Amino acid sequence: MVDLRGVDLGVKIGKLELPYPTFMGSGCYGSGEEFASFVDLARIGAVVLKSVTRLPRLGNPTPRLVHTPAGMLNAIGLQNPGIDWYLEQEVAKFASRPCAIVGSVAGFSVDDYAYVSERLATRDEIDALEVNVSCPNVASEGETFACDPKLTAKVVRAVRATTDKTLIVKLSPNVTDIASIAREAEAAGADALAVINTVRGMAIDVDRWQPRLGNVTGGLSGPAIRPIAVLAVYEVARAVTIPIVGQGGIETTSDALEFFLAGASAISIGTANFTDPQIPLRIIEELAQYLRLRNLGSLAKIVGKANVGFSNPYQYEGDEG
Amino acid sequence: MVDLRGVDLGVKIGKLELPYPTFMGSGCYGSGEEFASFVDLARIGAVVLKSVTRLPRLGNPTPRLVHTPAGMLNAIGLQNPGIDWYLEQEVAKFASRPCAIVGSVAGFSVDDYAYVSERLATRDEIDALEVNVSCPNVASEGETFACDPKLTAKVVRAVRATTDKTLIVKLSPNVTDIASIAREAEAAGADALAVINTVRGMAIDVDRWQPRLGNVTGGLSGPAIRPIAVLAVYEVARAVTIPIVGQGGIETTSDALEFFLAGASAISIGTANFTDPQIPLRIIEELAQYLRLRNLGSLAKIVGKANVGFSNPYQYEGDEG
Amino acid sequence: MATIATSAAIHHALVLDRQELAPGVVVLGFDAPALVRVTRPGQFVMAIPPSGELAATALGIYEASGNRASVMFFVVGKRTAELAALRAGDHIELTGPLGNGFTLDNVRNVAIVAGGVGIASVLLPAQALTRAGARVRLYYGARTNALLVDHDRFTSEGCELHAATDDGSMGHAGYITDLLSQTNDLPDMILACGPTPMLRVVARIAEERNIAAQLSLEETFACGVGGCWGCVVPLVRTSKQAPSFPPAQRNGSDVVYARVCKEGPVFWAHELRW
Amino acid sequence: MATIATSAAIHHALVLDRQELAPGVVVLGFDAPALVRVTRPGQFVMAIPPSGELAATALGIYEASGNRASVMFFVVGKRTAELAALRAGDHIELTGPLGNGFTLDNVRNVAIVAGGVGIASVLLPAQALTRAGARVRLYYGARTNALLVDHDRFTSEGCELHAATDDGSMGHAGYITDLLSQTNDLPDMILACGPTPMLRVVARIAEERNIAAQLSLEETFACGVGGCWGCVVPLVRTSKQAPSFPPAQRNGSDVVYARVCKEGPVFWAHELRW
Ligand SMILES: Cc1cc2nc3c(=O)[nH]c(=O)nc-3n(C[C@H](O)[C@H](O)[C@H](O)COP(=O)(O)OP(=O)(O)OC[C@H]3O[C@@H](n4cnc5c(N)ncnc54)[C@H](O)[C@@H]3O)c2cc1C
Ligand SMILES: Cc1cc2nc3c(=O)[nH]c(=O)nc-3n(C[C@H](O)[C@H](O)[C@H](O)COP(=O)(O)OP(=O)(O)OC[C@H]3O[C@@H](n4cnc5c(N)ncnc54)[C@H](O)[C@@H]3O)c2cc1C
Ligand SMILES: Cc1cc2nc3c(=O)[nH]c(=O)nc-3n(C[C@H](O)[C@H](O)[C@H](O)COP(=O)(O)O)c2cc1C
Ligand SMILES: Cc1cc2nc3c(=O)[nH]c(=O)nc-3n(C[C@H](O)[C@H](O)[C@H](O)COP(=O)(O)O)c2cc1C
Ligand code: FES
Ligand code: FES
Repeated sequence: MVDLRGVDLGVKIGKLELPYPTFMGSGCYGSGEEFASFVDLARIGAVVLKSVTRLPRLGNPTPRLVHTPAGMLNAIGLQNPGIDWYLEQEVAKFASRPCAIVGSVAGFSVDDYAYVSERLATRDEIDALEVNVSCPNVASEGETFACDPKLTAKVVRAVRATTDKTLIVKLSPNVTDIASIAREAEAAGADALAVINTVRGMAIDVDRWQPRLGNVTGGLSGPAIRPIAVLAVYEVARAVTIPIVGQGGIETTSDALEFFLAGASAISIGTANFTDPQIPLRIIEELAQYLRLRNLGSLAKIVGKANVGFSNPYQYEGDEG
Repeated sequence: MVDLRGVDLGVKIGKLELPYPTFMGSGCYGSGEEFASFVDLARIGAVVLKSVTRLPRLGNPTPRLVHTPAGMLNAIGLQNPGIDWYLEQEVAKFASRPCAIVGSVAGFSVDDYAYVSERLATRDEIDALEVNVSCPNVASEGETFACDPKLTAKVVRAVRATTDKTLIVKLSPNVTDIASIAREAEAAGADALAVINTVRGMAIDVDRWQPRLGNVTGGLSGPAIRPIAVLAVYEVARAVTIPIVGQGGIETTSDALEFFLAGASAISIGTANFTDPQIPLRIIEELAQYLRLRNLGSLAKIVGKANVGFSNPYQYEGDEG
Repeated sequence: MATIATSAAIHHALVLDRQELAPGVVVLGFDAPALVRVTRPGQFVMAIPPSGELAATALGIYEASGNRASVMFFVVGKRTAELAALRAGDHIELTGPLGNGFTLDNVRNVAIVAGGVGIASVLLPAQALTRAGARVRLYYGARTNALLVDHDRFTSEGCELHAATDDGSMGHAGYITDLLSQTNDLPDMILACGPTPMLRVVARIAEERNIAAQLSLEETFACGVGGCWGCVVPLVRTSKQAPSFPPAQRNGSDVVYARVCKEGPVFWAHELRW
Repeated sequence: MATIATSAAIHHALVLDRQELAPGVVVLGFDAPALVRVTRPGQFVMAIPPSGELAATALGIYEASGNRASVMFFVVGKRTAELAALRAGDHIELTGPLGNGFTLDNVRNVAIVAGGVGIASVLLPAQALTRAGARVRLYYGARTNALLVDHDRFTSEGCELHAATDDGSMGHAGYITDLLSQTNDLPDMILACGPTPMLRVVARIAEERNIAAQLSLEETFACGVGGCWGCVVPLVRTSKQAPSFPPAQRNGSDVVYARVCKEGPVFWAHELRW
């Protein structure tokens, strides 16, 4: 049991109230059931489901995974049975989960996103929606929605119109200026932002002269990307007022604290579950300890508190550049 | 001595001819002299000097370095004595180096770049120029030149006009579409592209609730960013015809081969010198072995050869999205 | 396959013994009665490398009886190196048993084909079958004699041993599948575990000879428990092991990707489209 | 400081001996006559952790005589843990000697202040000074008695020992700088190595008492050889140790950043602006 005496780890993300500030990352944790026999789901906060699309998708050819230094590349390609089958066959099972369930929506057109969100949002088993805007936009020659502030805004507005449920928009780090995209998402009605999705990368098999992933490129996750993610959260926190779910390489309580201090109200844990599925529980316990030891009653007290920079006492002529 | 029997490791980058396809990354290797007492500089290819600016700069406040998983963050802030002092006091010393010397130019306006390049290019001690476009552009509220294809093109055109020396343009990975920037740089007259500079990141001290770097943010380098760098080289190689100097996390011969196969004609080694200064020599030796064992007479035979993707034999309705 | 409800748990197990059967081939025995109780032949565990910095790694359950289970592995990279550094008295953390095992009902005359460390996943089925009175032939191949580890464990269980080594230092000099393809004394079932090229040859032999074959596959894993869809293999959609997926409305293939860790690792050779 | 032309080389040195002076405090002795020959008190080496996956780490040269040099370190992270796993008979790779050492000319009556593992960088200057006939007082502080390692090495060289521990288990209970500030028997020079907060107090005492002080600083290093400008500290531009930098034309500060690894690690306290 987590010792919560004197500390409040709860967070409110939109309308979603959680006893613990932790999400299990989309695509990393199945629907929770896969971990249920050995992890107490009542203690993990929320599971973000694997992203679902309008039509069924087989996903990318194999291989889909490569280990890299302090991280991994994945290129699953949104394998999923499509929204119809999903609603008929899968969603009812989520009712029994003792944690919050966040649906994840993916698409290849604005209409896709709206359609899937609308249908998913009808279901009580789904507590909130996350919009994964990192898919290629078929109409713009494969550019992803997440890379264009206007396209992001369009998707978010369309999805927002379909539901009153809490809407989390998941941003991609593969952009020049993540803060401008965050601002558009907020203005278009997002209740919260998930920061960040995976970083684009590639690995090559030098014996076979071939990409290591069937899809050639993939998404980098794990501790390797943590400094990138912490900065993204820090910059987004300065640009918006809605809460942020920080993610990217969180493996320890200290890692989690970096995200809270950078401005995240909650965190998400993905790849670390592949290192040790007990990590989320350990982090929750140690967060409670950290707060108690410092007499901080609630996590909210540390959110965004690493904002004080340094002064620069010494300058020279060219430093003003 | 490197056993070069039957293999040619030489490369030509613009007019710059090197016996070995290796550069020591700007800012990582001083002017070469710092390593000269324990590394035979005749065997390392080229040193890219620390970037120099128009006016002297003290650089960023401390701390300037943080170790991160499989990498490090740095925020040096272009500490340098300015181009006048540099030409007077430093450049003459480079004449005695038994390797190629590539000057690195940084600036905060198009005029800065042109001015520094023109003056640096007058000197015979400098064999080629690298343009570090990752500095903030003062006129555009700190946006960096490297983030805008048009600004990049302006800088490159201005520098190109000042010199016939080989011109390498160093691209930043912190952009939505590196290929479009690469195309502009090529069109503006670059002889080669250095891909990639560091990835923006941040780390926070969770005991002191403070950024770990005096500059708050820094550049991530080392093996953690290798998958990002390999993909950037792969994409840029598809967009341009000029040679690419691949870099980002190269530590072993296998890492180096990933870059060549992705499309780099040469590589650059930075952070790995902090792990073991013998790494560049080891890579050169092992590259020669690799080519010899496979009866490939020259490195050119493998450049860009990882281009064959996989077929995707199985698809379903939604996969066409 | 024997699809069973998951009974996986995280075990914080005391290491009881450690043997190095050949240079770089380690067996770790540990105290895990709860694991032993529910383990079925062909299942695996995800073992957590002690530093806590690397992904957990899949290892077949080699032995399982009484309070003791064991894993056998080749030290090939960082993770197996960390696990190899464990000693009796240390603890090992692992999640398991995972995956679906071999289907052993009504098997009377079986050929078990193991390549290299594939041997780790076939002791339990060999034991179950010999004890049930089946005839069990073990076709066991390795690079060299010293790496044909623990073959006596199988013969003492009553298996007939057919061995092959690349260098001819024991048995046939060449591939173990050479021996399998040459026999005219056909089994009614083949079970196989080993490198993918070996498994492909086994699948071809099984098809030519019209023998049912169960292959235990290896893929790069992330989660190992079905949560990430990273470890998939193409399977005919009509397979009982195929994951839930709607029939195609148009231009759909008859194949779906199944998770090696969850729907497998054991698949019927004729249902794979790899 | 004693600025010298670099004579650094990469040494592939046989580990001769390994002692654990206290839990987690290791001394590694290695065969490196070429290093011994050119080492000056206060210099350091960059030691390469054996896995080849982590940055090299800076360690003061503890002992240097005959063919043998040594380093002493606390196991605090991954790199020191890897180095601590070395045993006699293994090899260690290191680059050195690096940096500029202490200036010991005309020092007759010196106080050496060492905090924790700072002791590793002050044995060589203590030896040089006692052997040159100087009076040497060692002010040595640590968390607890057991961590006041090797203090007898200093007393046997003829140093007077003043000790302090945080827990009072030996000497003064409190900071070692308490003892330094209380003495009225003033030295003509202070040398100090230890945690930054300790060095700041030493600098203040030296300033108040008007005693010249040389501080051996610690910063996070990347290259360790002056190549990256990552390890800097603010220094007055007029210092002899200041790197080459033009005088300001306008609004320039009188400070430049000097590299701890190259211009240091030893600096005059009064020239620092940290
Ligand atoms: C169902 C199943 C059962 C198996 N059973 C067994 C068995 O019983 N015995 C057995 O020996 N093997 C078994 N394997 C194979 C075993 O899982 C791999 O050999 C094991 O993963 C090796 O891990 P490694 O890190 O030591 O080496 P590898 O994964 O082969 O690593 C090779 C290289 O990749 C890199 N690498 C790999 N993973 C990471 C990571 N997470 N982080 C950083 N770098 C990484 C390392 O640098 C290493 O050099 C089984 C596999 C499966 C799928
Ligand atoms: C001039 C000088 C002389 C010194 N002399 C001595 C001496 O004689 N004896 C002594 O004990 N110390 C000495 N030090 C300090 C010593 O260099 C550090 O304590 C040493 O770097 C510790 O390395 P570490 O990786 O074990 O731990 P740390 O660097 O303290 O690491 C702490 C944490 O940071 C992380 N980390 C650090 N580096 C890396 C990396 N490269 N990659 C990934 N993660 C990393 C680790 O996860 C670790 O948990 C000296 C320092 C300087 C500058
Ligand atoms: C195997 C794998 C599959 C993923 N699938 C999805 C997905 O379907 N939708 C999504 O929004 N994010 C997906 N992600 C991204 C994660 O949810 C998470 O944002 C990212 O991995 C960074 O966090 P981490 O380093 O903790 O894993 C996936 C990540 C991994 C590793
Ligand atoms: C400490 C440090 C300082 C650097 N300074 C510069 C610089 O002044 N100019 C520049 O163009 N790149 C600079 N770089 C970037 C490197 O040259 C290189 O492009 C990058 O680090 C990626 O390669 P690596 O992973 O091999 O280090 C610096 C990198 C480091 C680590
Ligand atoms: S490894 Fe994650 S689904 Fe198999
Ligand atoms: S650590 Fe690179 S200059 Fe000092």
